[in-house]
Amino acid sequence: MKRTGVFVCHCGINIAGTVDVKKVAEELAKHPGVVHSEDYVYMCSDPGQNLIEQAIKEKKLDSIVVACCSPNLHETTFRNAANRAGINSFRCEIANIREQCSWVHKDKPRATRKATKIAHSAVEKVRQNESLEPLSVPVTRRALVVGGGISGIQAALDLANSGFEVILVERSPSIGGHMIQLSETFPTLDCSQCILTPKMVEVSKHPKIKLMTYSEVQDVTGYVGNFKVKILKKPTYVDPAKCTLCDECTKVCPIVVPNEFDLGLTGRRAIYIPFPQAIPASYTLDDKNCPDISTTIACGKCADVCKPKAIDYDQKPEVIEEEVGAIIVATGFDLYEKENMAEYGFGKYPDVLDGLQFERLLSASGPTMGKILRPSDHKEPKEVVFIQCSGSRDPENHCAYCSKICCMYTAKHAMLYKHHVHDGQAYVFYIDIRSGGKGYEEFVQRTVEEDGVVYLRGKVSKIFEDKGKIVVWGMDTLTGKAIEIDADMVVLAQAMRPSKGAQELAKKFKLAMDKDGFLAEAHPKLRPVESVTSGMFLAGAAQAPKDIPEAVAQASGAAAKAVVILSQERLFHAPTVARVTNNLCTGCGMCVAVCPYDALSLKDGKAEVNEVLCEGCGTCTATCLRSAIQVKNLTQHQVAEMIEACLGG
Amino acid sequence: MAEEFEPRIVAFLCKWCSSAGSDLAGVSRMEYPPNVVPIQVMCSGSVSPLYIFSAFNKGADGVLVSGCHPGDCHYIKGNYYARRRLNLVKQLLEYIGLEPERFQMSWISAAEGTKYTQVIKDFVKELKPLGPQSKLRRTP
Amino acid sequence: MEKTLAKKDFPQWVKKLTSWKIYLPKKDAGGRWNYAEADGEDVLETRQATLPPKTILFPQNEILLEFSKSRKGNAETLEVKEVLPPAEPTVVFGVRPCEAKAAWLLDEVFASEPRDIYYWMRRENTTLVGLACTPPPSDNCFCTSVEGSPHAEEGSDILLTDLGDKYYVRSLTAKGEALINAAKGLFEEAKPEDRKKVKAVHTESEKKIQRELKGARAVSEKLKTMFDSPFWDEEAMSCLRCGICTYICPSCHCFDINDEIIDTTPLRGKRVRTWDTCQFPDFTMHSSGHNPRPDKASRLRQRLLHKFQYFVQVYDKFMCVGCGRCITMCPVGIDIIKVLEKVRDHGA
Amino acid sequence: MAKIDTLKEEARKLLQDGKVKYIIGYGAGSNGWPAAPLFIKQPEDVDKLIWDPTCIHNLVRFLVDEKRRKGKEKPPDKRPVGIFVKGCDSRAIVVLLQEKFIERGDVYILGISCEKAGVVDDAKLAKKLAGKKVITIEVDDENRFVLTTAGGKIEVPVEELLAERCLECRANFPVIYDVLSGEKTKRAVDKPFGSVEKIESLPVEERWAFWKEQIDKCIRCYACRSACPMCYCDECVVDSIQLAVSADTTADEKAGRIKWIQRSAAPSENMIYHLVRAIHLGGRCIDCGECERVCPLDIPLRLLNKKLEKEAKELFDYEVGFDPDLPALISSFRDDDPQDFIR
Repeated sequence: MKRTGVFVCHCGINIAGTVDVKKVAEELAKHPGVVHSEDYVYMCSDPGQNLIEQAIKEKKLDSIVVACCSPNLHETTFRNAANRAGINSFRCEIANIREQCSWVHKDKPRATRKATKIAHSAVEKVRQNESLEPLSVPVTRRALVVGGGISGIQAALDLANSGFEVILVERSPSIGGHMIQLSETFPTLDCSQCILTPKMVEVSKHPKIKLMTYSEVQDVTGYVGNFKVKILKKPTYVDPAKCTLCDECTKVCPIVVPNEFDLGLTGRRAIYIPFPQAIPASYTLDDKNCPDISTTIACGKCADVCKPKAIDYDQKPEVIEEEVGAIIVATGFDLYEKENMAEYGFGKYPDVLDGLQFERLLSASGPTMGKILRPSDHKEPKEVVFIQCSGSRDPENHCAYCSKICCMYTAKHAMLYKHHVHDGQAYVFYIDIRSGGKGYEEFVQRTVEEDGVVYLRGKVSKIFEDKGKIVVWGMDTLTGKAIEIDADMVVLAQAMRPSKGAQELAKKFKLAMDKDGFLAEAHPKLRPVESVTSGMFLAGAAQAPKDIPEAVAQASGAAAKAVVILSQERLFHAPTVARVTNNLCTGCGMCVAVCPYDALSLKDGKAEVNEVLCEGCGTCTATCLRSAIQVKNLTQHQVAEMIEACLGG
Repeated sequence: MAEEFEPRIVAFLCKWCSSAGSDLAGVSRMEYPPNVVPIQVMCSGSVSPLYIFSAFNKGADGVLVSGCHPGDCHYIKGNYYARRRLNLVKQLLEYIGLEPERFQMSWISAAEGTKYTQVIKDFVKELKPLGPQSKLRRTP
Repeated sequence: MEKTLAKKDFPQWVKKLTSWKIYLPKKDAGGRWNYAEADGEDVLETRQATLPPKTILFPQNEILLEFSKSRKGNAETLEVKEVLPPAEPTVVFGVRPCEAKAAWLLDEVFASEPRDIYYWMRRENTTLVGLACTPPPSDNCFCTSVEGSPHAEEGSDILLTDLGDKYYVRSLTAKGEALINAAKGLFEEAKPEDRKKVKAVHTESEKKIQRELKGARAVSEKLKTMFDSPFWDEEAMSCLRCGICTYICPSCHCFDINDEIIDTTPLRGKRVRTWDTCQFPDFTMHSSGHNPRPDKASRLRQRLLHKFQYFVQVYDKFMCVGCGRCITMCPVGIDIIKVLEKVRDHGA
Repeated sequence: MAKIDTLKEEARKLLQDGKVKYIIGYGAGSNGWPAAPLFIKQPEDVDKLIWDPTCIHNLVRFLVDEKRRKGKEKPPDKRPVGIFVKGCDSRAIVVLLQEKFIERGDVYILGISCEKAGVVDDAKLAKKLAGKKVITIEVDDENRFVLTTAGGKIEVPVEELLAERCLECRANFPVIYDVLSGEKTKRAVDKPFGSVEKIESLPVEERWAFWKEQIDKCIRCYACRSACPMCYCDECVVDSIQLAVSADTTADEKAGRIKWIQRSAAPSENMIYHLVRAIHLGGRCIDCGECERVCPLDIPLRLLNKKLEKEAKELFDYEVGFDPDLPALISSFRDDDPQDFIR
């Protein structure tokens, strides 16, 4: 026979004002198994708690119900009290008779009846509660950061500086991401490379950071605190330790391909260094473009000229296995594909560029050494049209969302253009200007007022080439006039998209994606840096379009969240998790399909719970046709009894 | 005069949104009829059709299931499963001739104390003219 | 007592029986025959109702007692109240002679100690008026193979025989006589030619039975040797393990008893006896998890052995009246006659 | 009407070569219905196989028994079981595959197309025969049922005697098979949910009156769930006992079983039972109509399941039994699932 105690709190007059607490205590005393029932003016006070502890000891109670305020307030208080008196904290339940009863009703008899039912329902629940101890697992105190852009760099540095080992994986030959391609950054116009390269160097020199460039994560297994990752390290065929960066190899390499770093505005050789400040500072032989490297060496010229003998054609892809406790995914973004913007002549006319290409033109180390010249004829453009929302905010044809940073960088582009070409004219087509951010609005105003950039509210309807000019047709919706501009250059503020390959990566990591393909956060407001998978965090534009400061902030946030895990010897986890009754399970896998946390899997034809991953939501319980999976301490049996209690009397 | 019929309602509230919303209604001292006895569940996704049937079987005049708004589920997607599953339950109950008013579902966020209050008020108001639910009720 | 009753006077008879509750086979909206309460437009037909009148003598749900718990201070009291069936005189008209014979078999079971008062209260208050089968109500009737006949008298209080424009009314018990006496004026004394005619009708009726199981007693003996035979596995292959064959059987009488809680605060409930069947997997389930009849084969075997071996051993009667319902209604065509024939010829 | 000669030959070969454990097909019935399930182990028994419009049973149900049997065999005979299936039955196999209850290699599927006919409705047939005994039923070239009785032949257009579910069938040929007999011709279906719509069109109280009358008849013989290939649970959730106990089942697990309904065949309990069964078949029922056919009280159970089939289709664009890789109806969702019923 269960021995349950019931404690009804007056909460001063907060409860006792509308609920006859004595009557509630009396009614509850009548229930089978309730061997003690009393009321007190403030249960949460020290005397109140003492009273509970005493009753537990004296009456040998094995479970208690405290009828009081919302469990959000004092569940922990009373569970601790129960614990002190020698019963498991899970054998204490709260009946919320204040927020959900006394505060919202006036009719005392009816409120009293309702309070009795709420308390009765809690009694039914607690009687079947199991004594549970928190689950715990050891933690591998290292982290993996995927993506070597500014977000990944920041996260890796924060983690490393907190004293944890970090593996930073970047798929291209150098870290730096898109930020290293930028000229200057809004609204302060700092030189992007100047502020980023010190961080890149710090990464390369940091004793706690293991940098793996030209590498990709192949597979992730395990769970929070205990992930196992397989990383594929692609061969660069160059030993960075030997390479002296003499650049002789590129001079002899006969193969020329478009240079990714300059977005095709220039070319590079098959053996190359992405950009002078690349980290690691070394060359890469691009085996996709070097003919037949895997079978016969096409020419061997680079090896011939390499004095330090840094080139090694026999390098093979390597798979490296690592164990980590937390993972930060910072895979960044790419711009919306050119092919999708045919209406703006992107990809068809060489002088229609995207924002990143324009950044390269603006960059002092770029293909034009900072001079703004048209790719087609290397002449200085005198009329430049900037088009915002190119692919964004267009649910019918392109992306429905706002890419967030384009208003600002377009203003920056227009401003910098004016700084370079004083007699030139810049036009900006926009839908509206979103310049929320510190100093952002002022920056846009400066562009208009000081630099004389012409802002035209409206959309461009057509772009075509005519007599060496790029004719832009548009509509100024403020004046209602049709506009035609004979431009020398057009710059499209292309929408931001999740980086290529993000989808496959999300699958490997079992991360959820939102409808646009960005990685989904666990909660849009309260858990913005956590992914749906426990122990995996999100940083930067992989999660949603964002600018540099936001990306850095999120990266630091993600790092801090990872530290929360890594700083523990062991991870503790609520024990109210799902349990399978094997005899009833037929292994249909419906529960596996609905589990939001991948905590369930099928093993030998039965469902199996990974207790560390299970959050106890119970969706599996409602899905199972056989009631073969139940969440501890909120089983269907308990709910069935609670239903009966709520309706009885 | 006969006592006015007071419907008995069981409400399954998810812990994170709807139960919190109902707490907010309390903190804000909003008033609503005491016909509803809440059962806090972790997620609307855990509400089995059996709970609904059982509540009616045990004498409920109305049953409410309330969860987080789509996209806001604490457990990411539990409410989407609930929405699909309980839609089927609702269709089935109406098909066998239970009054459609008797089973309802709502999305109530932790900030929507007012909405919770309104949902309960409306529910009670709609159930009153129907009288006691005896169709699925276990004969005493 | 032997009388005749003009057919046209039958409704009159029913009407005169004001102190009885009256059932007779009726066709429902779906065209199915059931034992239903008389409604003033009552005629008798030799039809087989889906469910036998067992439902009246041994209803599917029978409340045995009610209990409630109350508490004063620290003292708990449990109050238990016996609930007996209503003692209302009841007549069932148009009972098939085999169905009445089944009641006679149930009598054996429920009379053994401890005597089942719930059954007997209903049984003693119920008058069964049989109607001889002319023609047989089902293609699967085989009463004559199991020591029965279309005009069997066992279990009936009155046996009616259709003589065209009138019924031959043979009262077999005091209960039967009371029924006749309640409408004395409607009956005439039976004449010798009526008696002769009845005999002819009865003889004729036996010939109309279409199905036959030869050597039922031999089957009974043979079954004793077949408990462990793999035969049952083969025969049970198509069994669905549903409860149709036993629930619709006039002589099957197994039950389960459960406490059904009405309210927990304070505790209130009833103890209910409900039909159960050896065909359900949980019928022999032990709380340890062991099930002595773990498969369909052992359950099919149980049904046949109970009817044709165990019951015969104890009561020297078959626990089968040959109504053929289980044959007609089996969804997969398991035919008790065929199975028993195979038993009889097994190993021969 | 499709001929099964090729299938018979295939069956004979399979048995001769020992490639299948046994074959589940149709043979002659004995209780007044021409067809009954037949289990064949010997090649010479193949000639007992029949195929006609009274082959109404969904034999897939017996794969559930087979799985239980295999579980007890030591060592298990892992050879597949040969099984004859119609279109609807084949969809039951798809669902069993979907729910990983069986594997594709567990069955050798001998598919038969219903072509433009289907199976007969027992009640309609009985009415047509008016007491006469049918010896054989065939479908002629003009798509009529030809009923042979002792008193001669009766010809009827198939629509007149077809089972209701056949008139509403979406796949009158097997969707999964190893060998197939008959043509993959589809009969046009005007109103795939006509029978459900009829009930839906009634006012709420009339709907209740209809269902109450039907469900009150229930004697809980559980033939409906026993005949259902989808009701393969070792223990039904409505049963208060723990059938699926083993030596290591704890007392807590046994006590943890819930009495969702009481044993009394009371109207409310019957109703809850049928609601639970219907909802558990939501997105799983393939409309073989067996529950309704086997019901000794003729409760139109198919109409309950068909309702959820209709909602699955209309609300969620979900069709059951065509794709074994599809997630279950209730273990999937779409962002834009309807929610106009939610406040």
